[in-house]
Amino acid sequence: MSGHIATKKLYVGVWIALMCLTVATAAASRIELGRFNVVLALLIATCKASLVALFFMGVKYVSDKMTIVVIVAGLFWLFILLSLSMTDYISRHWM
Amino acid sequence: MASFGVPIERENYLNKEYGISSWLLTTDHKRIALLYLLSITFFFFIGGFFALLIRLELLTPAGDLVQADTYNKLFTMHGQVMVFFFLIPAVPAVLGNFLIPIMIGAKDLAFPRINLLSWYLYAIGGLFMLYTILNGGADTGWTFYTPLSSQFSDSHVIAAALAIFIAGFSSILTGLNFIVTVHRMRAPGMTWSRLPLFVWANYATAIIQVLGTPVLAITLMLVALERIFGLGIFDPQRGGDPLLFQHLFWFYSHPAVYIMILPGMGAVSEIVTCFSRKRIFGYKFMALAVIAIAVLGFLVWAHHMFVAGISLYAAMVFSLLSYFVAVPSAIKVFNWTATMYKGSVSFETPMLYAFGFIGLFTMGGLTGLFLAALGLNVHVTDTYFVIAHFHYIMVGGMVMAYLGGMHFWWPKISGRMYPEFWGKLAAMIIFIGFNLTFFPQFVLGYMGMPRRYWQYSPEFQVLNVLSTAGATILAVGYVLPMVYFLWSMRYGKIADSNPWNAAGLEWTTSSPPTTFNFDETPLVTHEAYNYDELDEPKEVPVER
Amino acid sequence: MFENLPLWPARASTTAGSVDALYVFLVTISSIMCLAIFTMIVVFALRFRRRAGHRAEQIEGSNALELTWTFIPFGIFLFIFVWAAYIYFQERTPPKDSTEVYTVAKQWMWKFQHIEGHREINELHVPVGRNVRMIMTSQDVIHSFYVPAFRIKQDVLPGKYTIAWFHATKPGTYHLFCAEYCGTMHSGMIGEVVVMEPAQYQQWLSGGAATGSLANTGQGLFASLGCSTCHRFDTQGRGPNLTGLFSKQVLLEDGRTVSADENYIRESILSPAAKVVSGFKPIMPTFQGIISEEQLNALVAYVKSLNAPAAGAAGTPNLKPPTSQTPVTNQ
Amino acid sequence: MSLRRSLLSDSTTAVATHNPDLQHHFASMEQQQDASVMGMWVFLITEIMFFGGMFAGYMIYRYLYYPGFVEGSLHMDFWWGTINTVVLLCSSLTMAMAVRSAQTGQRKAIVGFLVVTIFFGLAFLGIKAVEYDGHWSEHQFPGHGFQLLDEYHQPSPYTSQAEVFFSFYWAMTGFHALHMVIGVGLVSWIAFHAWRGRYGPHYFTPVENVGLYWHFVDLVWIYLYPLLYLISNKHVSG
Repeated sequence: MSGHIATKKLYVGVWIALMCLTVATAAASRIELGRFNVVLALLIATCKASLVALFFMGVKYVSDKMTIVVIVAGLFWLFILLSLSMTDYISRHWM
Repeated sequence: MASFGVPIERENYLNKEYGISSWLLTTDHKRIALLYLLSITFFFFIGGFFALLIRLELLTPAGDLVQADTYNKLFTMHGQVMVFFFLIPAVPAVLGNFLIPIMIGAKDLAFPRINLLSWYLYAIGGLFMLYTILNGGADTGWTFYTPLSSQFSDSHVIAAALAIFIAGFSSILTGLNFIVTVHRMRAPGMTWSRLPLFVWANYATAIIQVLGTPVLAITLMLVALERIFGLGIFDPQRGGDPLLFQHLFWFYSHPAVYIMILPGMGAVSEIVTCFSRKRIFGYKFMALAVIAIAVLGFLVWAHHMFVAGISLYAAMVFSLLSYFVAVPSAIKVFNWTATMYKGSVSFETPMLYAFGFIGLFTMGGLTGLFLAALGLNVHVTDTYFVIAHFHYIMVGGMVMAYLGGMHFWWPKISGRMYPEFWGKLAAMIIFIGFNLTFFPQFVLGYMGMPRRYWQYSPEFQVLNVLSTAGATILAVGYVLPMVYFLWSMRYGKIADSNPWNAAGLEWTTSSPPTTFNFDETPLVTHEAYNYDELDEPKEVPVER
Repeated sequence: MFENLPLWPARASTTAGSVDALYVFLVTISSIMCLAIFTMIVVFALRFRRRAGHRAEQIEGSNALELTWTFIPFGIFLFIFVWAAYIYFQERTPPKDSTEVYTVAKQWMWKFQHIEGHREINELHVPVGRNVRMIMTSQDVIHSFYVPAFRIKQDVLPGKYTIAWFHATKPGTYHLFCAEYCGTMHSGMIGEVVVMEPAQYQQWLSGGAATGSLANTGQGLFASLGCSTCHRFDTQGRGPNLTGLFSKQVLLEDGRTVSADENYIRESILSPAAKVVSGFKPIMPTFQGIISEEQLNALVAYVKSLNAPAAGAAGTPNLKPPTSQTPVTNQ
Repeated sequence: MSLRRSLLSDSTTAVATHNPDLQHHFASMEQQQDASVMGMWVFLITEIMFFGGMFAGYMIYRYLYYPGFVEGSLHMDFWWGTINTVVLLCSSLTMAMAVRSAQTGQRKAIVGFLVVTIFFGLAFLGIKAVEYDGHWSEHQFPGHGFQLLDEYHQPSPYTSQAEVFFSFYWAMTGFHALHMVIGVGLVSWIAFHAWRGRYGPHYFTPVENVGLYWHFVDLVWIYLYPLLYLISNKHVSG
């Protein structure tokens, strides 16, 4: 990732996109969509997070795959923590 | 420390510099390993002392030796000290620190200063632990279950949690260092398929340390915040769920068992191959198995909670996954055994420990099947059956492997041989003492004696007396190595660079190694365990 | 046949037999595995010990062998899993026709409330040959209800009910332990389970100083706490009619459906806004800190008793929001 | 055995003597740079798991006590939260620009962008402090004095559940703010070194790593914002 130098234009473009998404998520929360509010909010948050990670943090330009593996591993473990602990709470009333 | 380096002609990491600051400010991974060795040995004997008091109290059914409160603090501190200040750092921070760079042909770990920092964090955590102990300790059990720990205990819970929190960051940084080192610092030709299994094992351990420890850290912080500010995340009075604490706690603390055992497995792989003069049987499966254990180990945590009130279906999922993780452990045992087949087996002290490890780990692992079995778990969980099971894994397995590794690499670390006779004797004593201490506890557990009982029903006494008798033998066994290791630093036979004629890069450099480990960066052209190209040892090194 | 060997506690419940069978099977399997591995180690170590002029034969490994000792143990493990899960399923699903004992654990004692109104401390009398369902909660920290002779154990949590059940098969007096570490006198939180022949049990029941059934006590509380002003037995109440509520599915205001079990009733008393029945307002005050765990148990027992044909004043359960409900503001 | 060793090519050792920033145990600048950045990423995944513990708890309780979480969220200040999101995103931009300036070797630009980043960071913390003060003075801090009033200034029926929400609010934003404080410190530290001319195309790993850390803290907030501030815009009870 050290090799690549992104253009200023790209950074500003990403920033504008992030601003738009912030407005979008704030606006979307004002509309009542029931349970889909949270889905939409998290979807937008994930878009924003991806933009920050890919461009600002330079994940898009990393030269070696190990960094990607590290990130994916981290997210996967987070997923394990969230999903497996949730299995307990969801299924407690299944009797 | 300065007297540690006895004059050996060649310059090495021990005699290069003298003085306190040359140790306390060192960034040499080998010196840091020795700092760890000193500190974990210190905590091992503190924890062992608590264990001895516990066993003495349990000699009679009545609570007579210490008060109930004292007893509770004893087992709490025994657990906390042993788990967080001995078992978790033992093999990685001492042997791993010392050996990993050498085994992969590097001059040092990737981040030497972070390595020193992690020892300091360990030391600061240790000081907090000592502070806790000297002020009367915590009485929550090492598991810190809420709401006992967050609201009802009036002991030093915050100090203990802080101690573990800080030591946890030491563990994270060690893991981080190992991961980057193994990825980035390997010598030319040291491909992944040529890595010694000890490195694989520590690499897998590092993954757990890095991914699991932060969850424990935040969980303990939340408990501390609940005590300090009255946050209500685990408080049932305010809608908090005490089971959430257990989920988060075991998310780390079950994999933590593998932090303890995996590096030990790595050490045993090195020892078994060396004293069988053979390559490891099924290298790929052995390497895959440690990674599989590290990953699967994260999927099974709720098997500590089968009677805690979790959902029936979640319990079934976790039980099934627990059986998955048993498979790679079984693979490892079979492969060690098969390694001896058609080998040329000799019986030096490290090998005796390796035998002990395989035997005791097998028993510990098999009794794990009992505990993972849902219907049976209900009866034996929270009884002495569990105590026996995890001591078979951690003490029978991990401590045996650690001692085996210490004997195996002692010539490399100190440049001296330990006395072989005393080594064998101590190994025997430990093996016998251990079994006498913990085997009766399996029976006790099935008979229904709950754990953490200060006083107990008289029908349990016979087995408790046996166990206490075993513990005294075990104590003798643990003191012996410390005495003769110290003795050997001055009087032991001087070791040459490869006293066992073992394979592995660490044996190609001098004993003890120089500060940068190798005179020139080695070029690796062999897989690990190329015993076919090595001579038999000229003579079995026998002391006296 | 091993009754006299002190290797396990008395076998006094229907569960005990099945748990012991699994245990014996596991001991056998493990012993065989251990023996096989230890024998191999000893044989290899001796047969291939170091001798002058002999060199080790280098062997790479064997995929066939590896797969064998991957899948054979795995098959055995799966078998154990299924067997054990089956037993666990039975341990966790109490039969419908059980007599019930409400249990409150606290540092460091066990308090039992029989449905018939009897109350005991650290001693539990139960009849032989009947299903007993323990509805347990804790006043402070986590405890665990453990009767080795029955091979059952269930953690007792503060803030909610957990359920355990057993079917005693042999009269006698058995240990009751707290198995979850609960503070200073954890080892003193022990008691006895007295299993009695039905006749003796009836005698014991009639001998005690019971002050009416638990549900009766609950009914008294229901009136004195003012519950009955809103929870009326018609459709005009400001709160739902509780007749026939227990074990039914309840539609909530936010669209979820929950099962009205003991924990639901408990939560609705302590934290009424958590699950508001569809068509009603969250106007009920909380009783958290106002009533004791024992009183709570009595209330739960009373609400459950409203299912019995005789107890309910209004005949059919009515959980649908009343059509002509008085509009009530949030205040 | 002697096959094991061979001389490394002289060029590697030559590099070692050339670059003063190369530490002794690395063979090349590139190896050092790769190791540092990888180390940073590994550190960041430990941070993911650190916050992950709280996110797991949050998710479970949100599932259990949805009405209480809605009620709690209504007591968040929507505008402060949104402004803080914008502030943090701006700081991420300036941080990224600072790293870029280091790569291209513009000393003044590095310092300038870092100073602006520090400014945004402090602005975020200031706004957070205003919010905390508001919650504190309205007794919206979990504990014995906890109080939650609805729009008619009556104790809300969801008080006890919303208290759990506030426990998470304080814990999650508190740890996030702590990370911000550390971040501001780190940025100040590299700004100082940048001002001394320490970084340039030859060596900018510290700038890059602090940048990664800063962006990560931003990432956490990107999720905290909708999860804490935007749960729902209307009372459950209508």
